Amino acid sequence: MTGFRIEKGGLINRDTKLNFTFDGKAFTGHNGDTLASALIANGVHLMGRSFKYHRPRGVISAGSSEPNALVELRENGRKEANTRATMVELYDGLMAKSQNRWPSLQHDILAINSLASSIFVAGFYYKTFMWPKSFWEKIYEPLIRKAAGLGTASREADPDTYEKSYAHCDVLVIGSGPAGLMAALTAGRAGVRVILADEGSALGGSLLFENEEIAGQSGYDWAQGILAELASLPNVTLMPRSTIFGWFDGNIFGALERVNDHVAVPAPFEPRQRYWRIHANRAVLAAGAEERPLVFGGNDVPGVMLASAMRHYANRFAAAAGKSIVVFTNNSSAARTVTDMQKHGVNVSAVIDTRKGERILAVKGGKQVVAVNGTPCDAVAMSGGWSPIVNLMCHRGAKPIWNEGIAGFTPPDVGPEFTAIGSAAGHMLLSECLAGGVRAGTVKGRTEAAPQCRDEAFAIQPFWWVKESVGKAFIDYQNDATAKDLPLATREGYGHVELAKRYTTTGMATDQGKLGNVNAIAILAEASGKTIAEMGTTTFRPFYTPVSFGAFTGPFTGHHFQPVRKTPLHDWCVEQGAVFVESGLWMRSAWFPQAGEDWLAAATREVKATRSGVGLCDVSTLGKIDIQGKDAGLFLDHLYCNTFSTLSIGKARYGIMLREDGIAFDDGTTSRLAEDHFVMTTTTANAARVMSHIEFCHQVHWPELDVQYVSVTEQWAQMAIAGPKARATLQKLVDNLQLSDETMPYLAARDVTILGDVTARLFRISFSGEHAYELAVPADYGNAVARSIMQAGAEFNIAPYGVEALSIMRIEKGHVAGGELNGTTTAGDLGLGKMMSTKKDYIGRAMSMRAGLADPARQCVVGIKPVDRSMKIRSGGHLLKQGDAPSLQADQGYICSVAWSPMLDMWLGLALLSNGRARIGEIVKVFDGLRGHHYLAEICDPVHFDPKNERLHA
Amino acid sequence: MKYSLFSLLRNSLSGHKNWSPAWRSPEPKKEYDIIIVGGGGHGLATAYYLAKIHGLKNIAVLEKNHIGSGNVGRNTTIIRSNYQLPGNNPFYELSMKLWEGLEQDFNFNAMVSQRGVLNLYHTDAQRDAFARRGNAMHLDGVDAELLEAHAVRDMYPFFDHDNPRFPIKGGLLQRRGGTVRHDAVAWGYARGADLRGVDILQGCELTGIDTENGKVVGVQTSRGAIRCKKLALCAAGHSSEVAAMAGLKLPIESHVLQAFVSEGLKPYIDGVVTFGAGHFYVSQSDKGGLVFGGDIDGYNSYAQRGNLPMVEHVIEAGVAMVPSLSRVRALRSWGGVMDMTMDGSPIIDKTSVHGLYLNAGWCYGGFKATPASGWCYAYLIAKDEPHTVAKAYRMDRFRTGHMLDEKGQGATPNLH
Amino acid sequence: MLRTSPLARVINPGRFGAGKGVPGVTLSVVHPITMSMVIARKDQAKKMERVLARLRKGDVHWAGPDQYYVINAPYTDLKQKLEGLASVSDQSHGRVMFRIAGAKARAVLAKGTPVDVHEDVFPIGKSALTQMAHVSVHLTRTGENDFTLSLFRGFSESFWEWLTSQSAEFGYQVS
Amino acid sequence: MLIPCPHCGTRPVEEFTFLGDATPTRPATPDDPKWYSYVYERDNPRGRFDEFVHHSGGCRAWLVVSRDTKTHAVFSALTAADFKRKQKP
Ligand SMILES: Cc1cc2nc3c(=O)[nH]c(=O)nc-3n(C[C@H](O)[C@H](O)[C@H](O)COP(=O)(O)OP(=O)(O)OC[C@H]3O[C@@H](n4cnc5c(N)ncnc54)[C@H](O)[C@@H]3O)c2cc1C
Ligand SMILES: NC(=O)c1ccc[n+]([C@@H]2O[C@H](COP(=O)([O-])OP(=O)(O)OC[C@H]3O[C@@H](n4cnc5c(N)ncnc54)[C@H](O)[C@@H]3O)[C@@H](O)[C@H]2O)c1
Ligand SMILES: Cc1cc2nc3c(=O)[nH]c(=O)nc-3n(C[C@H](O)[C@H](O)[C@H](O)COP(=O)(O)O)c2cc1C
Ligand SMILES: [Zn+2]
Repeated sequence: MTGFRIEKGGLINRDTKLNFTFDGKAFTGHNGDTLASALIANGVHLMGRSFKYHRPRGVISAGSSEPNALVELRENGRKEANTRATMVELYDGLMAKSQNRWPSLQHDILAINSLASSIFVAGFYYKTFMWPKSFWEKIYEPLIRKAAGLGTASREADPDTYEKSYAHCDVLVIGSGPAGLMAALTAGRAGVRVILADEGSALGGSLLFENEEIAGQSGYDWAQGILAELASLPNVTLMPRSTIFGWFDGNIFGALERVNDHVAVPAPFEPRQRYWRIHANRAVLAAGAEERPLVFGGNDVPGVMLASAMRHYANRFAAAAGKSIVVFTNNSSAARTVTDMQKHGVNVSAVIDTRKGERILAVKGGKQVVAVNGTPCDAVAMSGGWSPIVNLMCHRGAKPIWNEGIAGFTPPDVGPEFTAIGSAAGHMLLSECLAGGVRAGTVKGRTEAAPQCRDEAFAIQPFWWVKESVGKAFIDYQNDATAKDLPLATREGYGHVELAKRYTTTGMATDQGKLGNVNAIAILAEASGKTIAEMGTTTFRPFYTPVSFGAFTGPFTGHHFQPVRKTPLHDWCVEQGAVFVESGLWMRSAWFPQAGEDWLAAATREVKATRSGVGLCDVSTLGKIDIQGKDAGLFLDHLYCNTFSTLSIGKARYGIMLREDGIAFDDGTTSRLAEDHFVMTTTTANAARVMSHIEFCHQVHWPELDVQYVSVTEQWAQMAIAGPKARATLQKLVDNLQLSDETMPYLAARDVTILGDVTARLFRISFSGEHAYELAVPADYGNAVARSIMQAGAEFNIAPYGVEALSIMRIEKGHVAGGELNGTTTAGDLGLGKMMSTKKDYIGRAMSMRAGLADPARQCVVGIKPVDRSMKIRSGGHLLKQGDAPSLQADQGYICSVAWSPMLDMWLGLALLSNGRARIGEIVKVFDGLRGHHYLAEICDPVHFDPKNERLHA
Repeated sequence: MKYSLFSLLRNSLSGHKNWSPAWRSPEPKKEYDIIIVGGGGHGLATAYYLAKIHGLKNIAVLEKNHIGSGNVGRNTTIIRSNYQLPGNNPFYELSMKLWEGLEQDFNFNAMVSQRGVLNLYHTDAQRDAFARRGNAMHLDGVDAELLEAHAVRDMYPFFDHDNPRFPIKGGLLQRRGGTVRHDAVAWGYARGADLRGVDILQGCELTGIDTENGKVVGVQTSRGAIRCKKLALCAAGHSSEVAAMAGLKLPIESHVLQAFVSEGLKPYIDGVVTFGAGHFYVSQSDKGGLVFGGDIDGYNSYAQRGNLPMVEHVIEAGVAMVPSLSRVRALRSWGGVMDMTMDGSPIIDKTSVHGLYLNAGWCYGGFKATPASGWCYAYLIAKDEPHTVAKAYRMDRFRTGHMLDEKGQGATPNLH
Repeated sequence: MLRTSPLARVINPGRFGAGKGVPGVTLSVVHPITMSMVIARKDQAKKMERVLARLRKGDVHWAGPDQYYVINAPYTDLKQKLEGLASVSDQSHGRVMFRIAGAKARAVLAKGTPVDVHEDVFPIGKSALTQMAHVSVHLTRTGENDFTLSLFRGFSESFWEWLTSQSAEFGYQVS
Repeated sequence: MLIPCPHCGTRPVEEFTFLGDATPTRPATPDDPKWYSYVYERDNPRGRFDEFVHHSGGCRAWLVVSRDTKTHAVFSALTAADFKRKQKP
């Protein structure tokens, strides 16, 4: 043995030489190594520090349950905290750092915490740090917070990409050991769709490191044969490096595939990781069993590790944990470690077997084992028995069952769609594992014969804690929970397994107690005189192993977080220099600045241009719903609080919808194109909700009605053409129709052809208060038509206007919008009470009659303007009676919308004011504490501009 | 035994062998003056204040599992008093004041930590809504600040300010908001109540309510029948079930909300932050885990667990807010069952059954309310009249049309 | 007037993504399309279907209970043919149609839709309404490894970015 | 959670939107005393539950799904219309 690398054997490629660094120090390893195995081969055992006492720690396991050997991997945007060295496949140039230590792993100041450990017992912080009061915020807590956590996360964006995908199969096999392989093979040969997933870098499970004999070959060779056949079957998908992290309703499994974590940088176009949602008709848990540590003084000294891990490193990675070892066990399986290590030329200086009454009382050594019970050695292999990996089967609430025979919890029966086999089911004999695989893989009688194999009996005498041992005996390594903490918790009334977990933090570290929980449960049981079965486990939850946020996010990052929705006039808006604003998923043109203009200057110019000549606005985002059928009119009567069945063909009408609880829901104009054909418009914000509401009302309430509906929002590019010159501008586009108050009166709606061959819909409606039209053309023509309108309007200095100008004009006119239609106002509050029909049943009618909704003291919409007309006002200021002291009880309402009015040359707005309509003319105090701005304002009619609506018909 | 650094030192000398239980495990008595159903934060706080403030002694708290096994033991621990309705904010501000003196009051360190709660906004409409809310808080003398984008950037430069789908335009900040160690709240109140003679009966499930001519006389439990003069329901998430035992039907649906914790990290996000363009909010626990959550799964549920789509939905929003979270790992997810009411606000009221009281409907916001809820519920039970700051939490507000709908979503519980 | 596709500026033909050889998928935008949503009037579904059956096979795609997307049939003709039997709404401009074909088509689709598109369970001619990348999509299998996707016009550019990014690992041809 | 949509086949929960108890029926007249109960009161059972579910990410049909609120086990899914018909007798 040169150093700790065993001369021969193992699944590493000795022809490769990979350079890597740990805490800046350079090392080399081989293809096939993990970071942990490479460090061990280099004689490095000290890999980390514990959470509370900062104890020196080495690797305990060889898999995903590792609590100690956590490192900071990679750098900058790719830096990952708390990465298990045992799961990191070595690659050339790998850089890793140890965590939670300062200044260095060797010399860690906070190791002094150990000295105070007699005070830092479980739950100590609940009992102190309370005096003096101010010290908690100022001193104690900041200190605790600073000390908290293990690794440091990056604050730079992640340069790698992630993917999500769905998969469907008849049989999902979780784990590729002998049991899983046999299940996959049997189902695969039966021809059904099979997925075989394993978190390991290679498939084969324990056969990658255990010396087994199957079908007359070594377990490893047998596995390779099976894998070769599985790979050749088109109906079988092999998924190495893929952890099934959770079991969810509907037999859906979440999986994380580590596509490129084994290389420095993913290949171009390839994701770092892929998150799978696997829909399995049936799933098989072949996840194996987890070896348990024994609980004795110094069981955390670097060099002490699981017996199976020690032979795993030796057999698979040709890495010897030590030159002279001691084996400590309570069961038969550690015998494998003795034979295997001896075979590799490692000296086994002692086998200490609790079944013979033998104990480890003390481990000598700080950063590396030196001796055990006086016997010199440099490593200790421990085996406290085996815990079947039941986690996934308990993710939906079932509790595992204690099995005395193997001294472990075995999976609950959760029904035929998810069954366990192999040592995950508590089967310790290889033959049982293979037989179980055949059983689970059998589909409609199509089965296989299990191969012959060498069995090795398993025997255990549970042994939980060497009470007499010197020094700390750890249960939860990472969180530094010791055996003594558990009886303490019991004494203090936290003996329930869930309370003890929270009081001592046992099982709450990144390994979720995979190694320690069963030991903890046994010790708790003893402390409170219960059996282990009575004590039971804590709740198993996803994630089996932690999952990166990136994987769950997939490609939906940054600007792609949500889809972008563009209007058919987007290109035209861009040509006109629009500044866009998010409105739900839509991008809407907010204003069209000219050189040197800010948003207000631009919006002001747009309003003036529109009110004095003509303006053009993209209103395509308004929801448009085609409503057809014999009963369309009747149906609308149910939806709106006002009546539509009487609307004559070719006419539009403003409507308001309530929710069933009587509160206003949405508004818009709906037009009748034919006896059995209406087109409804909704607000941009509520378009989707209104559609669902319509579907509900028809399918659930009035299925007998003959009505059909479909969203045509995206079919039409819709433009508002507003202003005294709107008609003149439009006339130039409209073919063979003389636009006039006769042919196209206010609230008319009709089909027209424009520019020769485009059939369009023309509505004479107005949000701005001007003589205005809305023109709807098929979306593909939108940009071209908009351009033509701009030409037609050029002589009138037509201006494109955005939502800012739109909202200024609607506020000038006192039209309600989102700020007022806020889900708490009634039609009455909005000043639309008279629209509520008393002749028919409609959604919301009954509940709108409740006293609280009819109360005149309710806040209703009024206009508001500052007494000092030169003053700027803002939304969100609250209204108080003059002379009232500020208090919520005295609150009279608030300002919901404000605008700078270019026409009236001042700031004005709309407010919701208690009993408002009776208070026109009153001077109120506006309380805007947020901006430290309190002032007087006058309550006025909501219609600030053109109160007689003369411009509408101008 | 009083907790202090001194008692800690003394006990360390005797190897911590002499600590007495934080609370007793008594056998149920035949009869109590008051029985509180639910050993969660609210139930235990109610018992504590009944004993401490109103000097009542003969009280039991029934808990079907172990105390803290419900939502108090599984919530994301955020406390704030940033409500806007007159019926709400004074109540939550009372709660905040009680939090501020709680640890000394019940001699248990619950790690009340006022690191600030920041609600981000991304549109002018959201800003206006926050302005309305912030000013309502100011009217009530509560601290609130409306931050502009640059101020948010200064606080959290590593949030997505440069390539976001929905730009962060600013935020509403309440500096007195923060977090509290959830379990410790249950334990502290339990210990405080126990010290004052309250019997905490764990593993004791309410299975029936005994009434005689319209009046409560006792209860049936998994540990036998117990008589009582007053019965106070406080079974968050299961209120409909326990109320049904007295023939009551509530304006409540039970829904599941998931929460998550990441692997432990060195200090990363100091305060509490909520995203305004998706369902995500986050704070960092004293152990270093990022504790985060988002929206309810959306379907009625009594299972304390959720499903994958919401996990994705929440984490997508998280990475949209903080891109560098991409390589952080989610460690554990869990769920809690909550009463979702028809207006998103709670109920603290008498019922049509004489001697039967109801504390319910806390939705996903009742942890911050724990002290005030206990305080006001105790007041109602002791004096048979509502506490001034809890007057609006009447059950009949739906019938009369006086809903307390902060969000304006109406009678659809899963939208609140 | 000439119809312009919302993706006119976005689509540029060529071979993109990983590898050099045969692309895993070929992507294209079908434009202009003629498409109507056809919904049966109350109790007229049977009659409506009889009329639709007379249209060219492959032009009628299931789109919900008693609802179909009919392509390649002018709106006005269709409206006439189905007078009294169905409500017809023109969607020719409202929806954008993509075609995805090739050996890896299913692998790309699986990144978006929970629908199992395995050939055994999703035969040629079958349509499904589903969600992909946060967008509602109408999906039809039109050939051995050929599918069409149609969705609201406003999302088309955003969806195209997703579709191409998810195809990149297999290499893709835009035609 | 998987829901067997009568129109689309089995689809996962992410395609659906839930709207609570489907058993109360809407009163016919505005002055019916049952209105309050219809809009606000819920049985909220722990166990089998008939609820409105919208296939919002699919065929957009409103379904009534029968589901166990303790276990999330889904028993059946009918169209709202079919459910009403079965409910009538
Ligand atoms: C995931 C999640 C995150 C949350 N985050 C926050 C947050 O950040 N901030 C915030 O303010 N709020 C939050 N909440 C809400 C908050 O947790 C709850 O509103 C609050 O805890 C409810 O009051 P409680 O503590 O008394 O409830 P619980 O702790 O649930 O107490 C109710 C108790 O009643 C018991 N019980 C039920 N039925 C019976 C019976 N028949 N017999 C005996 N006992 C019974 C239960 O076992 C339970 O212990 C969150 C909730 C969840 C689920
Ligand atoms: N004699 C003894 O003392 C003893 C004790 C235990 C096991 N064994 C032997 O160990 C073998 C057990 O075989 P087996 O097939 O049951 O298990 P195995 O340990 O061989 O394989 C289990 C596999 O499942 C994988 N896995 C676990 N959880 C996973 C997850 N969530 N997602 C993806 N993959 C996951 C693991 O990486 C591992 O590769 C048998 O040979 C048995 O005899 C013997
Ligand atoms: C604020 C908070 C922080 C938590 N931190 C952790 C943690 O660091 N590690 C852990 O395993 N669980 C943590 N949990 C989750 C608990 O382990 C547990 O899942 C949760 O309290 C729900 O209980 P249950 O899973 O037993 O049902 C935390 C929970 C909360 C509320
Ligand atoms: Zn469907």
